[in-house]
Amino acid sequence: MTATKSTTTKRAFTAASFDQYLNEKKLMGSHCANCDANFLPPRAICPDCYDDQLEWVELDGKAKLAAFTSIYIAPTAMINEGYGRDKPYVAGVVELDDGVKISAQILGLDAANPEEIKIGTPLQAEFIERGEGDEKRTFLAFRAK
Amino acid sequence: MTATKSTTTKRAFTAASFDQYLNEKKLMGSHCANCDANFLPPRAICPDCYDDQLEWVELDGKAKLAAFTSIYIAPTAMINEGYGRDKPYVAGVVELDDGVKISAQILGLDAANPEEIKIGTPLQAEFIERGEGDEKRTFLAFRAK
Amino acid sequence: MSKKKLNRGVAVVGAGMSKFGAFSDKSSRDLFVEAFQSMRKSVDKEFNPADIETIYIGNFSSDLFEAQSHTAPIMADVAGLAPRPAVRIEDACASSGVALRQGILAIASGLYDIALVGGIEKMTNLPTAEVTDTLAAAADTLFEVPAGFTFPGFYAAIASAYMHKYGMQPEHLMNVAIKNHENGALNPNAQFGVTIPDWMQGRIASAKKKGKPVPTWSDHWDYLHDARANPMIAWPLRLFDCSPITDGAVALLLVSEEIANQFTDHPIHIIGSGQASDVALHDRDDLTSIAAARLASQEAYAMAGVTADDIRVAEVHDCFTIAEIVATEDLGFFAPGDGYKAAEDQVTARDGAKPINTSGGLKSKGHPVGASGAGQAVEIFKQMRGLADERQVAGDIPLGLSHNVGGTGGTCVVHVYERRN
Amino acid sequence: MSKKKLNRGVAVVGAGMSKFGAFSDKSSRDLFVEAFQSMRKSVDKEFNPADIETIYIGNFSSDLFEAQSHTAPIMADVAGLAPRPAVRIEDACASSGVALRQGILAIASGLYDIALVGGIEKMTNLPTAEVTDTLAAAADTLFEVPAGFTFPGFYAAIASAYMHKYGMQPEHLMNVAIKNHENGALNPNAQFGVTIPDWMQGRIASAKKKGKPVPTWSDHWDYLHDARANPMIAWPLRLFDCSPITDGAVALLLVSEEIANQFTDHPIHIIGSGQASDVALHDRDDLTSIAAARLASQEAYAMAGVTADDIRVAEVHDCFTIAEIVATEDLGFFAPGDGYKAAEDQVTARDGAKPINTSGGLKSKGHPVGASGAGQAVEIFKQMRGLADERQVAGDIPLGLSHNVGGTGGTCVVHVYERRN
Ligand SMILES: [Zn+2]
Ligand SMILES: [Zn+2]
Repeated sequence: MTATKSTTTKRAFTAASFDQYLNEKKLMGSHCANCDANFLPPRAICPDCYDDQLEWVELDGKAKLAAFTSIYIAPTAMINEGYGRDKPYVAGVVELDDGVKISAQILGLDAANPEEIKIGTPLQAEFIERGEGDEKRTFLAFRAK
Repeated sequence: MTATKSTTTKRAFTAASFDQYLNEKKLMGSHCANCDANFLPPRAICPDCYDDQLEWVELDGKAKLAAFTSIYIAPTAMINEGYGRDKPYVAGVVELDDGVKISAQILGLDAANPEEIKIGTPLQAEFIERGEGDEKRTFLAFRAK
Repeated sequence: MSKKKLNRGVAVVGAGMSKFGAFSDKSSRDLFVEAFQSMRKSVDKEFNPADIETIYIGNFSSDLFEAQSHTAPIMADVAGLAPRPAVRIEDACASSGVALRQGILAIASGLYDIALVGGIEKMTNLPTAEVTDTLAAAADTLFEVPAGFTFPGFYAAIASAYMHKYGMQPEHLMNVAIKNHENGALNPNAQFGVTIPDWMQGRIASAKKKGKPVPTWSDHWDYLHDARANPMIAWPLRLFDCSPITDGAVALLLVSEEIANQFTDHPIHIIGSGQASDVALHDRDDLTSIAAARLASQEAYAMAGVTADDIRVAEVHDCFTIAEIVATEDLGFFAPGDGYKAAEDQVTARDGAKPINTSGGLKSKGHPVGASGAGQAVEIFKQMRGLADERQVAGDIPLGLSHNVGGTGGTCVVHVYERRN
Repeated sequence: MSKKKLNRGVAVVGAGMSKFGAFSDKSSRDLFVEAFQSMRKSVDKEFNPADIETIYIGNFSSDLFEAQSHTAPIMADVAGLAPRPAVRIEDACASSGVALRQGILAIASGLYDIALVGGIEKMTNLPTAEVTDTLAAAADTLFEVPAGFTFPGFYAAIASAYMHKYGMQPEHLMNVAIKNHENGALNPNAQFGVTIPDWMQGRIASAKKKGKPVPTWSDHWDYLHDARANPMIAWPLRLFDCSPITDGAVALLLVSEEIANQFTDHPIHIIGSGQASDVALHDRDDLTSIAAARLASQEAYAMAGVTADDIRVAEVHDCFTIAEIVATEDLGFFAPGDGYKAAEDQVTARDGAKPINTSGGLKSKGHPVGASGAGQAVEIFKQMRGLADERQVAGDIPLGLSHNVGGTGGTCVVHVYERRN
């Protein structure tokens, strides 16, 4: 377990807090001390013991690819980023060394040759900034090492 | 009963047919011969005898005001028509002489002085065109006589 | 109407809610977690959430408000309740009143003993114009919306017909708003928990502080007549005739009657449930009454074996002031045309003969549309157990009622609650 | 798992559907009228719609597709059924499978004897990109959608995990599409009721007719490998691995077991019903299986007292080809990792040992998402009564099953049907 527990100010276990941490280039999950379990996205309630006295935990972002696809028909948000039929991208389910999984865009792989992509590929979390001004937002991605 | 039964081609009893008739400046309802009842908007199934062999019937648009309001906080579609806080408009429930009721914008009344508007005011159907080109569409309205 | 009966009795043994308000940093799932934890605290005896067997979530349109559908399993997930079945119920503003009813039917079916009923709505992400458009989606998009009708507009039209028939004046509507804010001021979960006189004083104080011209309202009636303080929305409805745009969530714990005492010594039994639908507003015979409310309450009374007069407290659907007046008639509390007089005569005040909306109602407590029906049950649960603190109605409350309307009465659902010990 | 039982038995005595397809001139209410009339015609004996007591409508998102919420009372209205209670159920693509289950619970509760269950979706108003966005609303908008996942993308990721674990190749998926189009070609209500070889021949004929270069596909496998004829959507899923965008509606008539013979001598009894939810895809232990489907089917089998081997025909949720393969394993028809081999070996063909999706499935029949689950029941009803015409499975069919998934398995609902005479 490479995760580091946060002992500072406690933010609410919400998507907004998670995004705020992403803006600070931190990948944060939550941790149930009762069950010694991590949760990503952060949960407010432990689904095993129903305790709500969880703690924030910073994850080091080391991971491997658990499942993936190369997307050719993109949603509007990704079309706006320049993706689509002529520029597919990889989206994947990522398994972190900390024992949690998350969905993310996967960088550093050849999206046009998905049959060459291997499940189990080592990955590292990366923070992508998209949008301008008030619309600026940090997205979690992972890059093949 | 001033309604005229249509004996020509039978259109489906749908909102699209109703709108198509509006484009032709016709206010069309449906009629159940079993129950001698008219329906506006047109129904495909009679709610009294469950017959579906209804007929189109043209209504002459003579009506009176059954209920109304003067709207100051408008939906986007009406804001786009120039309505809003500084230019309220009247929307109403209208009772036709043919025994049916419908919702419609009411013209020819002083929307800024709704307390002067009388329920029972005689009205006549009117067809308003809005939008340009492919977006052009005919709306049903009623005007105070 | 046949006196329909359920195959098993059902009781509410827990009821909680998030604070209602505008919370830019919270999604509906965050609010639901708050409501769920609040519900857990409300259960008197030991309760393990893992014992919950099925989940019903009332929600009007997270689709349009949050671009999120399939909300029920998400709520199950954040409460740690997957893989239990999770069903979203949508009946506009009656969504969670209907969800409550489905939870009751699920237990009565014999399949489940313990059901979680939730309600959620997260409305304040959108600008007001888009909220107006979204609420209009609860009306008939093909035949009502093109007429220019808004949601306040429909109820305003009902008010016009009611005024015409019974001689009510727009001023009479203000009695409802004043009363509900008086109640809501005593509800710590209310979005606008302040009386209208205090609201007015706040504006005067604020003007003084900022060195602006100090308004010269003689009293709160004068304030409510001021078109700048209380602007027209859809005549005769002004701002203070309308419930606000609200974020909020609610959670109720329902169990079969036989096991209720495992959770509490004071279960609130649901002895009557009724629901009805209706056609578009323009297609109705009577525009001064909500037929679905009359039918739903008749069904609920018949199942419960009680009459309107037996009800001691009621939460009714006051999305607009006129809606409360009409509701109190449709429920049989007052004769048609007498509802506005009852409001004027304080009969519906907290210390009146028929206290209505002691929670502050949708008007003051807030109206997160998909959560409002379940929210009514929270207030009834508290009042009937004597836990409503400062706003507690005096005396014993053996019977309560909730009345939840979707759209302009396209749906109405009524529940009758009984306390036996 | 405890063997849960309903307090009363329930049977399907009528089942109808609109044609599935793309109908620019029809709203969801027009399609529902068609389905309702089709259901009425399917009832063998006399049936007065006025006897219907309650209504459940499955619908994913008329909110986003048609700017119309509060759809249940509107459907009640157009069928002439107001003021009966009308409830909309939303569980993404499982909406009407879950609506069916709620109809069953409503009858089992003792409150009703006759329930109408409907499903509607009107999807083709929107451009494809907006449909893609709307379907993504069934996933987790906060944590899955920002990753760039689309709805095909999720199932593609499942396929990648499955291929990795079991050695399946993308070509294996094509067996599912080929079979389902063979079945759908015999279903007059199917949106794309044409076999893939015929589809290919149609394109060749069209090219010849227009004087364009004539494609040189050697056979339909060659056609499916052509990136221009069968473009990649989300690797390894191509166009022909995906169900289409569809408008359609369905209506089912459910009654309590005791009165079923008033409507028909051949009621189809629903003897098992199971439903489960799940967390977001990334949060699951096993990405090669839908846990909610395993749980829902186990619950349904236990209630019915049958096993997977007893099922003679099944409609399973083939929103994507990989979904059908995984479903046939989750339902216990084949061992994990054997589903793709069963498809390859024609075991799931109409004349195979375990006919799957004789209707054409969502792939060929079409996938109006909120109507699809109820649509499965229509096919089972027809097959079990011997009314499936050219696509009728040979021999006696005492037991059937439907399997309806919402999202990527956030919801799954399974029903087991029995014919007794
Ligand atoms: Zn724990
Ligand atoms: Zn008739």
